Amino acid sequence: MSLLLDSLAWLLMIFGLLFFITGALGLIRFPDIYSRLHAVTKTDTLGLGLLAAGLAIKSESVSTALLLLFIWLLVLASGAVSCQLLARYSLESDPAATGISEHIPGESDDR
Amino acid sequence: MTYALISLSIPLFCALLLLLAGTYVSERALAITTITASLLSLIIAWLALQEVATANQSLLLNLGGWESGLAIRLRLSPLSGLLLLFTAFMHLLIGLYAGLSRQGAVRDFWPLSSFLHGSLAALWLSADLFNLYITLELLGLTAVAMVALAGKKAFRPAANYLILSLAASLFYLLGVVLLYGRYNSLDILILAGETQNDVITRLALLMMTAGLMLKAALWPLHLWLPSAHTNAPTAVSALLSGLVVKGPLFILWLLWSEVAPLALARQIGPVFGVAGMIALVAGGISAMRSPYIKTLVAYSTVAQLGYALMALGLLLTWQLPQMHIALWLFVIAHGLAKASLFLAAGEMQTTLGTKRVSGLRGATQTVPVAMFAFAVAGGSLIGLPPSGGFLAKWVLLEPLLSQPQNWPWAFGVLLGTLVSAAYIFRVVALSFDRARINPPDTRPDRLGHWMALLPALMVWGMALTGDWLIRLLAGGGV
Amino acid sequence: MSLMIVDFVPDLILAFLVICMAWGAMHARSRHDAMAMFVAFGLVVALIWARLGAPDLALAEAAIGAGLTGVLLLQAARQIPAEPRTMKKTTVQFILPLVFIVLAIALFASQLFSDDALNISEQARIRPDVGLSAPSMSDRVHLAMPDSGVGHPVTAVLLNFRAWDTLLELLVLLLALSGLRQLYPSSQSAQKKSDGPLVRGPEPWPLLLAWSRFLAPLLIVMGGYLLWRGADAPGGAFQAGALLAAAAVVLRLAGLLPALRWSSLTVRLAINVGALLFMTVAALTLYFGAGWLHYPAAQAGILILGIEVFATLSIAITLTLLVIGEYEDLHT
Amino acid sequence: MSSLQMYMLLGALIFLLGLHGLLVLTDPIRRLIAVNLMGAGTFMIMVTLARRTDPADPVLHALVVTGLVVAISATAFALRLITANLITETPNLAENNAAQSDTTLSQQGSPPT
Amino acid sequence: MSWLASAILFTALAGLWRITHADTTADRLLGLQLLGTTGIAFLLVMAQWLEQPVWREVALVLALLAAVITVALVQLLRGKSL
Repeated sequence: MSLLLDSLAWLLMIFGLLFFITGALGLIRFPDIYSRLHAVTKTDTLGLGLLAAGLAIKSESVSTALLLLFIWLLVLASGAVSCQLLARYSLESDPAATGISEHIPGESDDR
Repeated sequence: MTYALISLSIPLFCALLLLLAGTYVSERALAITTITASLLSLIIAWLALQEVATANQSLLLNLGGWESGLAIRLRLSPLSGLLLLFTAFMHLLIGLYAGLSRQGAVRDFWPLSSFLHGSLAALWLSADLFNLYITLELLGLTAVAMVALAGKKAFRPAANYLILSLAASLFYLLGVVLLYGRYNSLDILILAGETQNDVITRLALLMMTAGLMLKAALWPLHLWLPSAHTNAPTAVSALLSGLVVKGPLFILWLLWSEVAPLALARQIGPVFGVAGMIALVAGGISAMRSPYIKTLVAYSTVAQLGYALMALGLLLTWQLPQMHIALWLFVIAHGLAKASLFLAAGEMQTTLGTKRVSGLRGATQTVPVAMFAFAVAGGSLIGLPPSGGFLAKWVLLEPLLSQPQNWPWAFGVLLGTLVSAAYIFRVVALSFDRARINPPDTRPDRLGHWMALLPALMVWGMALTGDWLIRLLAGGGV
Repeated sequence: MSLMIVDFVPDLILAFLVICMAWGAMHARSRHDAMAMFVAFGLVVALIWARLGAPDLALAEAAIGAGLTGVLLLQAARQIPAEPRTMKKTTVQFILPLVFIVLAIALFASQLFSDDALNISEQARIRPDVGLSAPSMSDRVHLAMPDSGVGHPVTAVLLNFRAWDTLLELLVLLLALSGLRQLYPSSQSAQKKSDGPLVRGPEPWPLLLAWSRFLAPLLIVMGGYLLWRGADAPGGAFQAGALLAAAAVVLRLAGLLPALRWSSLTVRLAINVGALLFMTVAALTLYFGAGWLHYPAAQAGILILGIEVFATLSIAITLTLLVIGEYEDLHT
Repeated sequence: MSSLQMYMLLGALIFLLGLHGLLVLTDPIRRLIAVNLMGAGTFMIMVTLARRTDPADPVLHALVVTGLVVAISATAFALRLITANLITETPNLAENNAAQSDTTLSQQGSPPT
Repeated sequence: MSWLASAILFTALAGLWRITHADTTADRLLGLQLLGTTGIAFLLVMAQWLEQPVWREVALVLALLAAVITVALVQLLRGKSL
């Protein structure tokens, strides 16, 4: 494997990891469910994509690369759909939340 | 061996076919099929027993034809042949009761009882620790499903029973795994030659023993039994008390008399013996104080299992073959007697419309047949001659009385007898109280009452075959 | 040396995660937290099986532990009432067993490390040459592989060397289902609407419908792939059955699959066929062949494949019913 | 400490944690989870033992697959049994199932009136 | 490669934290979702690290089942909280 390709792979994987860390931070720090949905379903999916791309380069095999691509697409679609579903579910089960930004769930936390 | 396999597969096939048939066949057809299957299985179990008795040694079969150490091995010993026969016989008796009596059975009783029959047969024949684990799970699940047959009131005890039963199986499984990790084998006969008295082995045996004692409701792990057995439908209670708790007891016996190193078995023996003695007294007292008929009978199971545990403990301590005979005679006599007690109790409850012991006033007049069954079966529990219970107790007491240093054990047995006599006579005395008769709610179901009497008569008839039973159990050893 | 330590870090994190989740799955504030924790626990356990080099188990755990158990718990979560204020055990009752646990672990650890009776001090020893001492069970498996009719040792153990276990295990599944049927007693059919809460909630959203239509075929294809490949590589009837069950669950939840009615002969046949076929093979080998479950060497591969295919079907339907079966399925 | 020893201890710890839960908890669902944890601990010990040889011991792997299926069937049955019992024991639950039982689920906003 | 696997697993701790500090069911599911994605990533890295392609298939199964859970959750719990 050429040095160039190898370093490209590592670069991709490190970027992927960074996105994972960002997603994790977002999941912890973001104030409400709707913004956390972004953190998990978008950032992590992107992170996984970058990681899979890096791994695909490293694996040096077309079939593996295709499998990785397929897994990523699946996670991408699943992430998008579950983001939608969860957001709707949250809205539906929370009739008070007409506007999203004013809502602070932390207040009802003390049970 | 072929006969044993056929005897095992008949109930399993029957259960599968009944499930498959589903709603297409009438309830009567379900009953007839199951009873026929039990009968067939009984006949073939008899042939298997003949086979092993003439061979005069245990027959082994490597399943799949693989070499020992790889294959699961099945073993047909005189004991497992006898238990196979006993299981089929009990299923036949209780199947007849459930089919003929008015408060009989719901549809799903039939496939479940066939499953129970099959899993017990698989258990008696297995000589592989992991295979025994699966049969234990099968047994536990069947038992819980059958308890749940009683409907909503039984859900809570059933759930409790299931959770404890699962936990107990896992204890057993962990022990099996540790033994496998130590000796690289699951086969009982191979392990028997290899086990050493080291820490891992002791830990494994301890865990398996804890699990099995919980499953067999041996004191002090018996607390789940009364509620589960009481809330089940009548026929199911009889099967549970008469057969299901004997499965784990069998594995416990296998474990300590074969797998465990001899020195360790000698050490643990007295512990079992003392636990059995406490069970006898404590269970008996709980039975005596119980206000409900079925609870009384359920606690008496706890007490009677004390005899078996005591016989097991003394068997391990002294390695006397007589104790082996006593142990299994107890199991068989108790199974028959307990089936009769539960059936009679269930019938009396329905006829008199009360669950309380005090409702049995004048039962000799209102429900004479069922009360007679209760008394006769109770007589065997107490050990009145010439019942099966007497036979077992006699075999147990003989070596105890012959040596003065063993008298404390004999005293325990006699104390147990006294307590059992107390709780049986408590019921019987009440039933003779003809001054204040509790009138029956419904017309007694004659056939049901007579069917309840059948196992009780059998246990008294057991004494006639006593000689043969003793020779059989003494013959092949394990 | 430092490399070794780095290799060890994932194990440590996994251990930490799994302990936290085990604790949370039992002692979380609300039942729902506990259930979510338990699903997470299953997921992490699947990763641990991967770390321990057990692909068959990782597949099974991913499908069963993390997937079907999750649906099962959700199904329960929607039905059960809020947890009543339970009697809190006193601190002593709580702590004493914990102390006992610590002691037990310490004892176990000291035994584990001092005389190493279980031979686990060094990682992954190459197995010794067969024949030097008494061969262990796994050596015997590897030696007998050529006669087993399949190429993957775990499948060979499950369906040939220890086929009797597997047969009994199919019966365990059936029994669990028979037990489940008792929970909706037929005498109470009049009250069924209020008694047996229904699986299907409101009309599913179009997005969910579309996504289910997409997901289910994928699950089925993957299940078929695992089944087909199980003879020679990790996979097999249970993993495949669990995936097919997941597909059926998804379709059923989306309302795309009709109720699996007990009254239908096809459903009952599908539930029974695995065990029934297995028993029949056993009986036939007893009657015509060399003995109970002794496959003729030439046909072993075909027989095992046949049993596996039908067992997969049975496992799939049984698991589906176990997870989402309700009155409509079990009693009509 | 090798990683195998660590996993061995981890398995034992999870088994004992499950046992502890079984002893101290009263809620049947949590008790069921506790039993499942005991199972997971046992399986972990099994898989660790399988790892002692280099091609991992297929027998233990097969036993764990069997154990997993037994565990899921028993768990499913037990969970349904517990649920059925809880529903039975809670009066009027069936009628206002939704309103009553979801207090812990939807504490997000102001309660619906 | 192992440090990459460790780092990915480390982010899974966030999922754990989220489940323990969840206010709603959706939050719990979100935590699970994160755990699922990290698990998939971990398995993919492991497949490359140990050169055992089978872990990619496990990752695929995990991805599929994570999607199943979402469907089940939404369909089972929807309508209930109203």
